[in-house]
Amino acid sequence: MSQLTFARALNAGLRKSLENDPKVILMGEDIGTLGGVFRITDGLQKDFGKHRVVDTPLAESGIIGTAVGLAYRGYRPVCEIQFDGFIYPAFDQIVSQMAKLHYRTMGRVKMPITIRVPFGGGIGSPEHHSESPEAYFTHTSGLRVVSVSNPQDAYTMIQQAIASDDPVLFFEPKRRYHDKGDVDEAKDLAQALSMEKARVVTEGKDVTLVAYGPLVKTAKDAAIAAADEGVAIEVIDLRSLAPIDFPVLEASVRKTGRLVITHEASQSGGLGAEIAASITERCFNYLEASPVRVTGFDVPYPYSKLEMHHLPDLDRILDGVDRTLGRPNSLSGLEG
Amino acid sequence: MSQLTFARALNAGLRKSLENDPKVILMGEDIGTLGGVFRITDGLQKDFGKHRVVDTPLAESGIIGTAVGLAYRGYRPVCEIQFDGFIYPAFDQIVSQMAKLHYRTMGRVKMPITIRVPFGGGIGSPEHHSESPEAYFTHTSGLRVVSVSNPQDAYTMIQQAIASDDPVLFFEPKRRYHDKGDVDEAKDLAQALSMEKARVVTEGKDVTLVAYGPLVKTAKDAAIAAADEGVAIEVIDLRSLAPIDFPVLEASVRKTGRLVITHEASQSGGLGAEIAASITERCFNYLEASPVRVTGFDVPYPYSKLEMHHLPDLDRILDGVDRTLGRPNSLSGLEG
Amino acid sequence: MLEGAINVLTDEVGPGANSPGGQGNGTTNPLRTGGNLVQLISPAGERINHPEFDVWIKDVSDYQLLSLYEDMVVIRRIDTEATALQRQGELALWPPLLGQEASQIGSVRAIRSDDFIFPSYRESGVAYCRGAELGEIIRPWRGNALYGWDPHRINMATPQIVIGSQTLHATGYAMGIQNDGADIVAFSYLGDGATSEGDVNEAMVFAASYQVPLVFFCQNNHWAISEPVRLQSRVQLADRATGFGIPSMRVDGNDVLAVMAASRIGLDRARKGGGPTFIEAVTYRMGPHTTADDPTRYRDANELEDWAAKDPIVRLKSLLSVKGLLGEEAQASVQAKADSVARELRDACATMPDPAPLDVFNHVYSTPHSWIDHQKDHYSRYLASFGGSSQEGAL
Amino acid sequence: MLEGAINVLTDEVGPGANSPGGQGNGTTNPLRTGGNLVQLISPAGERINHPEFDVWIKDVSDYQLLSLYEDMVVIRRIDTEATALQRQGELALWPPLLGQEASQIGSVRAIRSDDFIFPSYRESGVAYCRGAELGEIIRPWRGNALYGWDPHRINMATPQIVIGSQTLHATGYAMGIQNDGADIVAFSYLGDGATSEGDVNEAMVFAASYQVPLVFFCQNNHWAISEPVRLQSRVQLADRATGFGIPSMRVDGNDVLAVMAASRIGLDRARKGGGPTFIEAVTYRMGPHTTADDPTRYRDANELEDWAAKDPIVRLKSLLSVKGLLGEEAQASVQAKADSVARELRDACATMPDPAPLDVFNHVYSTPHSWIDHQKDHYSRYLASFGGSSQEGAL
Ligand SMILES: Cc1ncc(C[n+]2csc(CCOP(=O)(O)OP(=O)(O)O)c2C)c(N)n1
Ligand SMILES: Cc1ncc(C[n+]2csc(CCOP(=O)(O)OP(=O)(O)O)c2C)c(N)n1
Ligand SMILES: [Mg+2]
Ligand SMILES: [Mg+2]
Repeated sequence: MSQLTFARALNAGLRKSLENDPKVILMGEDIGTLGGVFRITDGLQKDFGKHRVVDTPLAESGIIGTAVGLAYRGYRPVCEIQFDGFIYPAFDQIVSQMAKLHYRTMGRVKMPITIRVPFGGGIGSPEHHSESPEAYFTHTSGLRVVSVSNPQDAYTMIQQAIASDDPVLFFEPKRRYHDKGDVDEAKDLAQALSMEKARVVTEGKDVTLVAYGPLVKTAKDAAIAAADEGVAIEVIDLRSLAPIDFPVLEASVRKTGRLVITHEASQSGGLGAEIAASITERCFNYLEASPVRVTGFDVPYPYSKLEMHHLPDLDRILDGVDRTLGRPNSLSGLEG
Repeated sequence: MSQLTFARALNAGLRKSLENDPKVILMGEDIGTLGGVFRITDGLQKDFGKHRVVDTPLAESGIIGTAVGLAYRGYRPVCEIQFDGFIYPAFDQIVSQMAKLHYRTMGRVKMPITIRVPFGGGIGSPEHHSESPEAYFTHTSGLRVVSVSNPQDAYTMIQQAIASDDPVLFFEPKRRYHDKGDVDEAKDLAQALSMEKARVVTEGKDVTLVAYGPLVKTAKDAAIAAADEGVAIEVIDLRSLAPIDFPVLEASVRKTGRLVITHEASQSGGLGAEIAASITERCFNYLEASPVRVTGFDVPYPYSKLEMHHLPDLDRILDGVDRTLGRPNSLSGLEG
Repeated sequence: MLEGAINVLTDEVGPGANSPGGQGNGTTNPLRTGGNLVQLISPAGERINHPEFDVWIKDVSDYQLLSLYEDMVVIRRIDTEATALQRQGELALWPPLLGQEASQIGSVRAIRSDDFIFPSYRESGVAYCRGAELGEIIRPWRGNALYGWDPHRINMATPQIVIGSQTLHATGYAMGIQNDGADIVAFSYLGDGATSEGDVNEAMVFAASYQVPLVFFCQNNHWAISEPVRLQSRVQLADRATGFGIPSMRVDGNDVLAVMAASRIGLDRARKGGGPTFIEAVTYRMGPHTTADDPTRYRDANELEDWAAKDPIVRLKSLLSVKGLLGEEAQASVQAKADSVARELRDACATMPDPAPLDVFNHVYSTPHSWIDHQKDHYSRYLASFGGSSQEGAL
Repeated sequence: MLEGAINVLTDEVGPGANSPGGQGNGTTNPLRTGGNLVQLISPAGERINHPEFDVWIKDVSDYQLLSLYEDMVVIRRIDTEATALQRQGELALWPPLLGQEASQIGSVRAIRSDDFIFPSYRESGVAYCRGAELGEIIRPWRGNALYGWDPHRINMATPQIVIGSQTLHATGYAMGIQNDGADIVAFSYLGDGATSEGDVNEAMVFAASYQVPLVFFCQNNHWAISEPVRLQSRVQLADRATGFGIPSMRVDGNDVLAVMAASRIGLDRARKGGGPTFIEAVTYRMGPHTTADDPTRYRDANELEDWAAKDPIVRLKSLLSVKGLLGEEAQASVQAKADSVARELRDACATMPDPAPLDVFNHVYSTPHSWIDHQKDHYSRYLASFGGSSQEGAL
């Protein structure tokens, strides 16, 4: 067990994958000599060579498109998209090729590609550097989508994603890169919790609070704050965004009768809508109140002096919790 | 009043816009001499010239990116994307540029661009020709998204979309292109129902059924079939997919207490999730049952011999209606 | 070197020799594009000598020449038959290759069976020669599957409909070949319209940067649906590649020998570590874009006539006749082959099994997926509610 | 024409003259790329004669030369000051232009005020000369707005962060100019790394196809963050354009006169209906990519030293000194100007008003939008629940 930052844990996980499988190949802009703008691939090109850790030309569609070709040839490419906002030029190769090739070929061609995306806001960046595009991918059949919230999961799940025979979008909460946590590097991957399972991180009986990636920490903080006021929040770290582990969510909501979902992405059409809709379908008779979404607004990601307003924080989450509980909240006195 | 096909109604609407505003300019692949693969722009280049109706090189990002530049210069570009599945190469220009420029420049630069997308399945096409990508855009702040279901709306709303100072994604149900309907070409645009309003197309007191684009016709057929069995379905044609006209939906659901949403797009993360979540938030105490979604499956659009299974049809919609009513249905005997 | 000469057969051929001057040293780019169209057989069917290209086809025996002819006749027959099947409602759509037989046969016959091909949607002739079954070729156009053959069985990817996308896949595959140290080559087909797509240009960036073993084979058939090639480019398409540091050739795409020679030059360079090559095969789409298209709306009858005079099959036939290789017996044998392939195609169509409803859920993922499983279960229950075994039977 | 000569000053200049041979006629592409780097001032500060380029700057008076120098000194000072403000925590980030002063000033001073500029994020010097206020230039980097100036006021788009995206906007704008029959030009900046993006290549396709009035101005500063330009291209970037049928030039980007001459050539061609031009200005990014970058991780100190010897400001200073134009008084006046601009910049930073919370909802759409209105209303209610007027006050 060692104390590692999120970033080092990812680095260690990538290293392990490179060591274990000669078909694993890392690709991206500035990932070689520089080790990536966030240093996630630091030192890997030096140790594994330029053919395993590949600096690519500045072309995102090219990165994913060539990864598809490498997968055709039996490789397991791990692509870094430098920032969330720069994944869109690759959108066509992701949704029309990477996601569909297994279906198209009736399983004859596998696409074991992992796309790593540092995502989300909160670090005072300029435009296009703080986005949360996960809902575009959770709506795309053929992809698996995960997001990690702590160094241990970062270490384990990056290896699980790379080992998956299906394409995986791997969302890394960039504002947590410097957070430290215990990481058991010796842990057997086969023993680890499956990448597709959600995890109850704080137990509670009053309200279910679902979060993923950067907001898991905020959600845990909210649970602590709420406990002081006598409200027991059950925090669930979603981990897999597609498919979502509904059984775990269902079990919790059947217990609490109340659901709050939080994410940084804009509300309309965000993942929260899917969770609210599905849990309402599955637990209608158990719900004491409508599921509540605490999310970014329906605006393009704003400039950094306003981002703390856009991003859900502890207070806004607690306001959402109050809404599900019918306690005084921002909408008190209004209907709905 | 004249009887026009959907396709001719669009053609007439485009012609009107070209006549009324010299800044309107049509762009796309094969829209000139050929008049588009669906003949929507038939005859327009001949009448308005090559500089108003522009055949572009085969590059979708190029089409939208140059439309952005034209908008900078005060033009109102109307871009045709040949088929739904070919919009993805333009995704970056749509979400990072067209959608964000007004916000980025604090309103100094307007983006009055309309993107016309023939969408949806049911015409026996090969891969990439039958998709329903609307949810990618309804989740994108800065865009307006509409879909039309009949020739009159096609005629009116294409003009409203072009007249809008905001960018509009305009989804045309290609399998309805040959359907005929009355079109009042003399109708004053200022008098027409706003593009953002939903419309109740069949009144009913038992179940609210929300549809848009190609499935409005199917929904109306379902209402007729259900009436025979004594169930009064209220069919709402959404028309605007972003923003959604929730007040109209709310009023209906408060009356019926039951909601079914149908669309061709895959279920998870589709527009149905947003509608179900929002209506649950707004009408929780009025709902007698969980909102039900009747949609395409979470699979890539299948080959044509299977598409009738993927696409919601009258029977599947009625099964969904039965579910909200607690009548015998495909899930009878199961929980949820 | 002469202005406009093809540089591929000069001393510069071979690994490393194509290295451009590099950045910032002020030297002139040593690459040349083939301004002149290389032709080894004239439209009238005469063999034209071309010292640099001839060496690459000097091993082609009379027998082989005849077999190239047979291939071309057969794939034209496949095309005719499939078009007829579409007209009869047996196929939903068909993209004809009529007129492009020399481009397809000349290239595919130059490719080794362990090389890997990335086609567009029009390379049915290539697929046939590669060993795809006739049923596999028409299956997607009948709507019975998204695609037909197993890419790993015939070393050829399934048809690509998204224009230009496959060129990046080919580039990635070639990166893999390079990593593996294998002596095979990735071979990517593309159309003239495709050259405008960002992906094709990014493919050239990657291919040139890593100097991967790859041939870009562009069939300039003069049209992208209704758009003439001059809308995509005001200069020759072969010129595009040199701007990326990729040597290029421009050959008569209706001349099976010129195409074969050029393909061999590109393949050989790639195999020897010399990096990518771009070939522009100048040909003509004599039919409609697909069976859904009506080319009379956008092109002159005259143009079609001009190109009919350059028909690739007629041309090779003349050459064979002059050489006395196409006697009655040979002619009859080619005809018999074409007839039998046509029958086989029709049979494959007639006997193709329809899919079962629940197939819609298969192969989305390679391992179980809770959402799909849930929906499949739900839908099978739904189908069962109508009674009977509809989810298992044919539709 | 001589091998490697720039063709832009031959008889071929002027509307229509650049029309390439067209498709399929077998002629050789008449375009030439500038293999030789054009230089009008040597690194030692000597004026080099160049008959073809000289005519384009012969009107530049001593006074104007001095003012170019002043511009360069001032924008370097802006850069230094902004970098300092970032180090002091006043700016969140800053992308330095250090070393690229000649490229920026030589180009922007050639552009007419009614021409329209589409920059990347590094053209702060261009923006300054264009009349952007200093506060407007730093506002986005302080996080007080997404961008600063009104594009329509100074005929310059806001900085573009998505690499290469702006080249398509410039192309579309130029299509608009063409439709309007106006005699203005769109001018697009881009980096060397940007040339790999699909968008930039598609921009060249459109620009060439429609022959729009546009100049692509590529500052090849040798690096795209940590990636050397040779990873993007093995041939000179100017060569890329000729593959699209766009004439190109390659000039010393640290030579303000060479840059100005080239820009004027391109602008003049565009204005006269001669279509697009691509200029590669060979320069060097002497600072980090941004203030968040540490270039010592990926590049040699030697390289930096080499380029320091080619400093664009030192070079112009030497020329001015030799000409006797940079006396003490002139020197002092330039210095005073730079000092005052630096002070103004610092003041603009200090006095910049912070946004109000509810600004987050403004300008998403140009007309009311129910979702936004709903959320704005909800959030203002939420803020009010904390009491006070927080939604109106500064943060
Ligand atoms: C990305 C994309 N955009 C548009 C289309 C629609 N489309 C299908 S074929 C075609 C023309 C392609 O022309 P070309 O590349 O010359 O190939 P050809 O059909 O002549 O073989 C177009 C525009 C598509 N399939 N993919
Ligand atoms: C589409 C996209 N991908 C990646 C990035 C991240 N990024 C920012 S600047 C940069 C390098 C750009 O290099 P170049 O074009 O040479 O311009 P320079 O910074 O040298 O001025 C990269 C990769 C981006 N901004 N946009
Ligand atoms: Mg073509
Ligand atoms: Mg650079």
